[in-house]
Amino acid sequence: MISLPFIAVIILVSMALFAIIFKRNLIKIVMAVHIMGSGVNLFLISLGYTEGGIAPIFTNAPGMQMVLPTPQALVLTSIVINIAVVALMLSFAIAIYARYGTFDTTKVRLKG
Amino acid sequence: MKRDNEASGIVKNVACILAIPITVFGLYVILHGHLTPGGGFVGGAVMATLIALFLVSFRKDMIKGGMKKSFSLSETLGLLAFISLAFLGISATFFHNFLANTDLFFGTIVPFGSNPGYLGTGGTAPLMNIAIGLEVFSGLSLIVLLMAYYKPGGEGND
Amino acid sequence: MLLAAVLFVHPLGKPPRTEMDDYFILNGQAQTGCNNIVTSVVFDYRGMDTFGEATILFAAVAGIFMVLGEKNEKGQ
Amino acid sequence: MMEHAPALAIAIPLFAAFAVSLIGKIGKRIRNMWVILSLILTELLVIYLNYEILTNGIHTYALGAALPSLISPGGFPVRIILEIDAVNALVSFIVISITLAAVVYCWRFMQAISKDREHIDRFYSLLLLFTAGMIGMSFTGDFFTLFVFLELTSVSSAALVSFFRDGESFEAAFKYMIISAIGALFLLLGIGILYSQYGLLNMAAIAKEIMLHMSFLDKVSLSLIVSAILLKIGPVPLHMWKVDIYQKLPAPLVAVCITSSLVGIYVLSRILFSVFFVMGSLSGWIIIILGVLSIFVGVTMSLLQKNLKRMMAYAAIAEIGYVMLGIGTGLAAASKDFGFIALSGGILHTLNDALNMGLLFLITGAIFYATKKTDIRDLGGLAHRSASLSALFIIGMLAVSGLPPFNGFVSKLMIYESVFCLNPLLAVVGILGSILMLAIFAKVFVSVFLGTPYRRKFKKMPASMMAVMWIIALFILFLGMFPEMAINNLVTPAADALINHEAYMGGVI
Repeated sequence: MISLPFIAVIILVSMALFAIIFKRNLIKIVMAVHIMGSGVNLFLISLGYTEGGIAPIFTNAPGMQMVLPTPQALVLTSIVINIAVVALMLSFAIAIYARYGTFDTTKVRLKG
Repeated sequence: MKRDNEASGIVKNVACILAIPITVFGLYVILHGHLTPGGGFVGGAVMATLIALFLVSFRKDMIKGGMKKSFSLSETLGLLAFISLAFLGISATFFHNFLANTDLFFGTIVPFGSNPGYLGTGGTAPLMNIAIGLEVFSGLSLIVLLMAYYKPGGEGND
Repeated sequence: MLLAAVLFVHPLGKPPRTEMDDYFILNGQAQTGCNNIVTSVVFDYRGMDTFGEATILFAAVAGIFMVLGEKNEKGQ
Repeated sequence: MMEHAPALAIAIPLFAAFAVSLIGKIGKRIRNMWVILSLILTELLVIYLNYEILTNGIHTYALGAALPSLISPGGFPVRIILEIDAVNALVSFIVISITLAAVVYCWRFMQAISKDREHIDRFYSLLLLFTAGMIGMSFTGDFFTLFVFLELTSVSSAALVSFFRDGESFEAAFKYMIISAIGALFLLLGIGILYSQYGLLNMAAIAKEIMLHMSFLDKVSLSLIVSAILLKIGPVPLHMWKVDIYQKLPAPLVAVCITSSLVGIYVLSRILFSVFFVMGSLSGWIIIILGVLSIFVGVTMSLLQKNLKRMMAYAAIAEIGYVMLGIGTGLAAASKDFGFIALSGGILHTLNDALNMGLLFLITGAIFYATKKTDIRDLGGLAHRSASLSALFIIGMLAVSGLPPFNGFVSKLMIYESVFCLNPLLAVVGILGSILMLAIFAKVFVSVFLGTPYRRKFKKMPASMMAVMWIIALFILFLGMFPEMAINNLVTPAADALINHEAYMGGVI
């Protein structure tokens, strides 16, 4: 059975890439970056899953197989990095909106 | 008494009532970071929702500049606490967990395997959790505050 | 097209090489004293990542201050 | 105490960055002193590291282990390991010295820009975070920490771009942020694929695994990671955002931003040489083509520019093209001897290029400080007002276009020699590029410095800014006059540190 989460990852990341390239509204681009971030995080998490494992916490844990801890640590960090990036880009978008009064990238003079 | 975009009385009261469970839950998640799932980040984010809630309900009288000063101060304090914890471990290496398993402040020995989880076991981990929780809490609330009170200023000084 | 390769990574439940993670699970508790192995990895084994990430949050907040902060020219 | 040097070199700028906003409340002078003090301390640490590397080889440091050298308890590296050999010692030395020069330069430069104390507080803390990110990026031996520090550099540089708070700088910062965010996410995807294969995150340990058998998935993750880092360095097809960034950043910061591209090139060569052990194959040629493209486009585009900073930006892209050309040939022809010369030429050129472009951007900053204008048309005849500025510009101009008495010549010559053996056409493009570069700067020199004396407001340059520029100019002259000193005890060990793959892995396992 092709593992389902990986298909979800492909859909998420390709959708986000499409939105970043073709969409004109600034806010949509910021949302697309966020979606891509969560897609990549989903990929990282689904790497660490072992069949029927439980969370690697020993506080009165039943003695079963444990899921891998390292991807969870990586994802915890990369989620907060995504928050920081998206918050910064949103504030840029707000400032651009205040300056130009529009979110549309064509009117905002994005010089090459 | 009620201006147009002012939240109604009910929202304000509910916000006040909700404040207590949010902070208690946030603190719980931060303090028990090394026992139960969640840690500094999650707890800090939970408590930041409190600020967002207050922002929505008490819109106008939140504009005191002091709020931002105190938060930016607490943010740097949280980070300084975190880096000093890392520095303290310098005896061995930069990030060494010097408190673990040494029966000091947080260091009781942990028996292997599943155990009911004693609070004072994590070594530097609980202290780092608290520092990170403080930093994330004040950082996120600062972001929300800044975005809420942005008055587009004049032309930048080029 | 690169993304398609993600499919061939490995079947969901059976990661091929897990020595590092087994190391964490086996003596995570002994070395760091935390029951929650994920926290021990985040704070003790890979502390620099969390440290770097806390500074990223600090940098983002400082950046937003620069972008959205109001201009007080009195320079107190 | 000194064996903690690598970790301290990252921790001190970070610690200083957090404390800047507190100390700023006390007073401006103390805050500036604090920033400069912390950078000098880091510089000493990095110099000590360079010295130690030259004496006793690779220095590894496990973060958080009981003792610094306890690297792989279970037979494989578990913690984050900082691995420093000749190459990243040299790169971090360039980063720190250019940042120190920029900060000393900024002392007076900032007072002219904006009075808002808090705004400048944040400027300094972000600058310190930017430096710490770059040093961290060059020191780590671990993929995920590389991702974290890469992200830190892009977040702090995007925030710094929006220093001037006018519409265009937000735009440039927004574009820059999108590109670095996408690049970092691709890097994360590549790391995920590698982790799924080997369950390890440490570069050297993965290198050992890949040595045995290079599977299809490794090629996929290689392409993902290389494309992510190329996005960050910005050769020609991807260089749009760089030009806007250089135009919008305050002048001294552009010199620091150039070093961030150089660190990116170091990371690229580290991955290609030491981790994926890709010798003499397709990837070498990709870098060469990108390098040649960026030389050609960079030089031609900068001929057309009117704005002083945009012109310098295109020249900077051309310079980075040279470095990529050198390292690309080093990669493509690693087995043959001239591959080694090309590689050391490329590395020496990173040093020279950082100095030359740094000097030239500081000069544009000085012009901006004096006249508040960056457009060439309405500048003119500055030579009358400040002879030293024009003398500095001449030195910078000759050094960048690689004329004999200056350091540019040495590294470009090495690159030409070796590239010529590989494929004569490339060398021709290289030489053509540097001739055109001379033409650009001559045009700038005539229009900006000569001509009718400049009458409008011309604020006298403070001594500190001039002193910094003169120090860099002397350093360029020194490197030009006695290149062997720099070459045989800085560059050649760096080049062979990249080449011999086993030494890098030996450090860990």
